[in-house]
Parts: sequence; structure tokens; C-alpha cells
Amino acid sequence: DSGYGHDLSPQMIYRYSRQLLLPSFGVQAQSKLLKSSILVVGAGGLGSPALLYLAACGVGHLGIIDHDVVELNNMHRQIIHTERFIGQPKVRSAAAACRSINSTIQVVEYQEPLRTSNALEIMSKYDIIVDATDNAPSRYMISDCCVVLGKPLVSGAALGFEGQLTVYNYNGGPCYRCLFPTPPPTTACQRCSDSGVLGVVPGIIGCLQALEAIKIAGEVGEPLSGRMLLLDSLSGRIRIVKIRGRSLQCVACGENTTFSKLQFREFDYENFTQSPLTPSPLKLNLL
Amino acid sequence: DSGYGHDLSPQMIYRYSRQLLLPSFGVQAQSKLLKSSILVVGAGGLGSPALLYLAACGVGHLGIIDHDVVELNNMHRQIIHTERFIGQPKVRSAAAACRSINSTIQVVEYQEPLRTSNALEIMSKYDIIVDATDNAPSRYMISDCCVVLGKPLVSGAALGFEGQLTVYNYNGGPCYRCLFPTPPPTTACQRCSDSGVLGVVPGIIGCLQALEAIKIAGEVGEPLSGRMLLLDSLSGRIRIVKIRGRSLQCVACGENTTFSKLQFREFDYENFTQSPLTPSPLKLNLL
Amino acid sequence: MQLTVEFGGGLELLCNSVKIHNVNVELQKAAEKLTMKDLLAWIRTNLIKERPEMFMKGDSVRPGVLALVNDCDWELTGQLDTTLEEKDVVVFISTLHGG
Amino acid sequence: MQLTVEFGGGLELLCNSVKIHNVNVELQKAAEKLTMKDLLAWIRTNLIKERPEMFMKGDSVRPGVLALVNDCDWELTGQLDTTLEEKDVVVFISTLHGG
Ligand SMILES: [Zn+2]
Ligand SMILES: [Zn+2]
Repeated sequence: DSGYGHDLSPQMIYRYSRQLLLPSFGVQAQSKLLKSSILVVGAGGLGSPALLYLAACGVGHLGIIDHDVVELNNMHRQIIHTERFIGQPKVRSAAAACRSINSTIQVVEYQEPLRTSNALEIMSKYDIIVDATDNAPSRYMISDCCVVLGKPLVSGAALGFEGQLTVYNYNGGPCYRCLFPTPPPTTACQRCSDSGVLGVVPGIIGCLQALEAIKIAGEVGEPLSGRMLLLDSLSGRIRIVKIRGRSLQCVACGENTTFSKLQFREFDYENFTQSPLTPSPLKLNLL
Repeated sequence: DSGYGHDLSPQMIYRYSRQLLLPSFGVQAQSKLLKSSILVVGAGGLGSPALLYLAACGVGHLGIIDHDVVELNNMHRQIIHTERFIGQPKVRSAAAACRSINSTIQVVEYQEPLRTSNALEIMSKYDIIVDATDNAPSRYMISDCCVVLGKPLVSGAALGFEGQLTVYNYNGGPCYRCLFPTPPPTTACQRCSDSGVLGVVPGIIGCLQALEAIKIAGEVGEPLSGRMLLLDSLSGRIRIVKIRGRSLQCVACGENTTFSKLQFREFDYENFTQSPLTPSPLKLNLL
Repeated sequence: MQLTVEFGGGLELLCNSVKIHNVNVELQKAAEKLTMKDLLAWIRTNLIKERPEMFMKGDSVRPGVLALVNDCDWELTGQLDTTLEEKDVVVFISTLHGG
Repeated sequence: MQLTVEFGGGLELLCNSVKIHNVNVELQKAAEKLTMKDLLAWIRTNLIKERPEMFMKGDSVRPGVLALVNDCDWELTGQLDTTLEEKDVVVFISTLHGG
């Protein structure tokens, strides 16, 4: 197991030399990356670049969870999947791609939907969670589970020409429910499959998610906690705004909350948000 | 040749459906992408994500020029290359990756360094040039060639934890020499191979380069001309600043310039910047 | 009072797809200051062209909408009671779930 | 005069790797305004700790350095003659070539 210890092998020194050269990164941050474990929920538009960069930079243990299969209409944005994986599970395709660019890290595949019944067990094995999902109930569920387990959450979203990014539940900062205590009306919850997305927009946000996860895992820089990045790709504008801190009244992370693992397991996120955790794929009428 | 015409095949409609759904993109911008040709100079840290997203979104003709071979110490950031291509030409590796995610586009490989002797001929075949190189003389040479040929240039750069992005020579906007008429001292020209770079930083900038190229090719949104994006990944700050317009005194694009194809061919960029166009790889003493 | 009001995350669809609005909001007579509560009422009357329930709920914004005053969450500036000043930039953005 | 002076693109290495400096620049007596020329001289004396030739050339910045006043290229504001005001943000950034 020496590969994941402080002692970098000559191969590793050569592979990661351009990061080791950085004075504010160096052997110390690289060693932390190699010992860290990160779970990426969703191997789609956001997960594709996030997984590639996390694998490439040397995150020691990388988990991927997704229940879906690769489809041709994913290919315009989900650049981790190649055409020969069409019809096959996204986790298998994504894991193969990660291993092909870095055979020295461990990649674990979870070919199943994330649900309240498996989330605690799976997420407890990782230091950092990356939310790369595409629907509201998953976002509440993942945030609540991170609060219960005390894990930082790197959350990204993209739709149309816009993207959003922040870090939740990090170092006393807010959780998803602190910002959004009440779910939005279902009519406001559009998904890429319904409304479309310019492929490179989740590309940008997914890269930024990898960056934030690397900063947290390597303990360098200032993670985007208490701040939110707003990207408007069409006009070429990016805002980084200050958001509220942890809410004392938050049902999940507030002062007097009783939210527990047991409650998490029994919480009905689909009913809460009035939308399904694993939406059935839209059948296009264009063909 | 119907595949590159206005009429999208049912396969294409299915593949690009999530972009076709976008009201401000639709069939019109997608058809323009399919008919466009983009040259990416450099298949390294910036070129990797730029090429993947340009291929995925359906740029009809994609050119790649690079003289280098894949090395293990590229892998932490050059996510288009897999380990099995180590030792092989980057263009071959990058082209194979582009074709594996989109077999319906044309990918052209130029396994040679870009020089004044071949730049005019190669670049004249493309609508848009993406500068994904890593040294000062290449940046002057590519910009001058774009001015002479009247091509827009999407320019990105990354070093350490920082990145920069702008569009030159677009719609009356400035060229590289308008901003930097005099080359910087060679001591100020660090390269990733000398000074290191966090892998995901060129990832973010390369994605943003793909975005700008897509906006220009698809004729949507406002390209980043006359503006420059400055990324400081460690502090999590992004500035988009207003830069000067075209300079009347510019040697390359100014009012009374006599800069021509002939002069371009004879200009000595290595002497001008006092640094080599294709730097010999640094041999690391860490091993 | 000159203000910039911006919509994002899909909310611009309620205003003819226009994202940035440079507006001049007249102060109510007798009132000495303009608050976010006043601005929301003004926006509902003057900018929102359709489905106002997708923007507001009661006299505040609907769940899932972030309101920002000069790039700062209005929860930090006083929410509905935030006092606006000349040339302030107010952004309303709907949270995205896609990926 | 309170100013924020920032360095990027490697220039921060000349100032002990500190990127953001909140500084108080005293106005010269008799002089009524502070220009970028004055600020550059002040920075060279007070902030630059090593290799000043990597920051300045003559009384301006060296080739390859962009100077920005409130997120705007100083070529558009008057270059060395740009007049600075209270709370202005001045950024010096070295252009990058890496990739
Ligand atoms: Zn909370
Ligand atoms: Zn010029």
C-alpha cells in the first residue's frame, strides 16, 4: 500500500512533476490527494470532466455512482464516454476512461441509483462528495446525507447556457437546505434532457467542481464556501457572489435540528420535491 | 457531403438533440457548427478539453497541430491522452480520442511544429484558430498569421494556479500585438514544464476556449473580444476586464501597417522574443 | 432611482427573455427610501410579462430563487427590508438542477 | 488615499507572494491628485521587494504587464496620467504563455 503513503514512488514523481513543482502545492498537497477519496455522483455532463481531472491529478480513491446507460444524445457533452460504450452502463464507461489515463489510482464503480437506502453506506466511505446529478430530489438527498455524515459537498449545475457552482457543508458553511429550505415548484425544475444544454457549459462547471474538490482534498487555497459562482456563457459573464452562512433554523444542519441517519433513511425526497429521483428518459419526438 | 449541409440527418438530430432544443441555438447554430472548421494549435493542457468539446458538439472539420509526443508527465493535465499513447505523437492520440467520441466529424492531423513556413498554408484552411500553445514566440506568430489571414483567434493560457483567456482579431477588436507590442523579457516567460501548473487550470481555460470558438462558429452570444478573463483558481476569483481596442499604431493590424504574408514568412519570432518556438523538453532532476 | 435589475437561471423567460434591465424606479411620495419589498412589487407590475407565480410567492420571491443586492445574498442585507441606493445592481436567479 | 493594489500572473512573487495589498497612499503635498505614475513610483518604493526590473521599465510597467484600473485596461483611462480616486482597485497582471 506504499503507493498511497507519503513516499511518492519515482513513477509518481515523474507523473505529477508539474504539480510537485508548484510551491503552494508540492509533495504535501500531492500526498494528500493520493490519500484522499472522492465520490462523484453522476457520470454525465458534469461528472465527465470532473472525473477525468480528478483521476488525472492523482486522487487515490475515486468512486463513481450512476444507474444510467450511455446514449448517443449524451455524447455532445458527456465527453468521458466513447461511442463504443453506447448502451453500456455509464459507470463502466467512465471508470474505464479514468483507468486509461491513470492506472495507478483506485476507481470504484456503483452501477445503481443513489437512494436513501444506500447513500449513507456508500457516501460514508469517501472524504468529499461531488454532486454531478441532474434533478432536485437528488440534490436535497445528497446535501442532507453530507450533513448527517459531516462531509463537504461540491455542488455544480448547468442548464441551457448557464451554470452554477458552490461548496456546501464545508467548515461551518451553509448546506443546500440553508439556501433552499423549501423546494421550488416542479415547473421550475428543468432538466438538460427536457430543456437542452450547450455541451461545454457542464464542461466548464465540471472542471470547476474538480478544482474545488482538489483544493479541499489537497488543503490548498480558499474553497468556494459561502460564495457561489454564476456563469452566463452566452454573454461571457461570470459572477462570484457572497451567499448566506449556515442557518440556525435549518432543518438539516441548524442549531436545534434532530435530523439523524434514521430520519434521513426514511425521508421521502420524491414526495418532498414532487419529482422523481431517477427520471425516465424523455422520448424525443424529433426523430 | 449532405452530412455537412443544412439538412441534419436523423442520427445528427438525435446526437445533438440537447443543443437543438435550445431556443437561442437550435438547428441554425448547429448547422453552422457542422459547416465550420477550427484549428487547435497544441494538443496539450489547453488543447485537451478544447478538442474534446469541439469534437463532441459537432464542429464539422477539426484540425490539430502539434509536433510533440505524449509523455507520462503530461498525463496529470492532458486528459485527452491515454497511457497507451505514451511515446506516440500527440496529434495521433488526440485525433483518435476525438474520433472515438464523434465519428461523424472530420479530424485532420498535422504532426509538425507550426512555423512561419507552414502557418499560412495550414491556417488558411480554417475559419477559427484556437491558440493552445505554451510559449511566447508561438503566440506572436499565431496572432500575426491570424491578422494576415483575417481569422479570429481564441487565445488561452495557464500557469501555476492562474489562467487567462481572450479573443483576438475578431470583428475589429485588438490583436495580440495591440496588447503586447513589445515582447516581455525572457525571464518573465515561464512555461508549465518549468514552473508547474495545477492540471485542472488549463482544463477550465481550455473549456472556455471551446465555448468561445463555439460562439463564434455558431454565431451566438457575445464572444470575449475586447475583454479578458483572469482566473485565480487558488483564491477562487474570476475577473472579466475591459481591454483596449485595436491600436492604430499596431505593427500587425494598425492603420498604416504594411505587414504582409511575405513579411510574416520572413519574420524571426525566435529572435523577436529571444525564446525558441519548440522548446526542448526540460529534463527533470527529481528522478 | 436608477437601478440595474438582472434575471437569470430561466427567470428571464418571464420578461421576454431580456436578462438585464436598466430601470428608473420612482420613489413613493412620503416614503424616504426604496426597499426590496417595494422593488419586488414594482418588478411584478412593470417587468414580469407572464406567469408571475414563477417569480413571486406572497410578497417575496418564490422558493428556489436567490436575490442578490450588489453581488450579495439578500439574506445578509435584510431581505425584504434591504434599502436600495442609487445605481445598485439587483440580481434574481433561479437555482439550476441540470447536469 | 485608500487603494487596493493587486498583483497576478507571477508579479506577486516580487512582493513576498502577497497578491492583494490594501494600501494607504499619502498624497504629495501641493499635488491635488494621485496619478498612476505616482502610484507606480510609490509601489516601487513600498511594495516591490525584489527584481524591480521585472515590474517596471523606465517610469511605466515592463512589456507583458497589463495595468487595470477598476477592471479596465489603463490604455483606456489615460495610462500613466490616469487619476486615481478613493477605493480604486488597481491590478497589475503579467501575461501568461503556458498551456
Ligand atoms: Zn443547512
Ligand atoms: Zn494589432
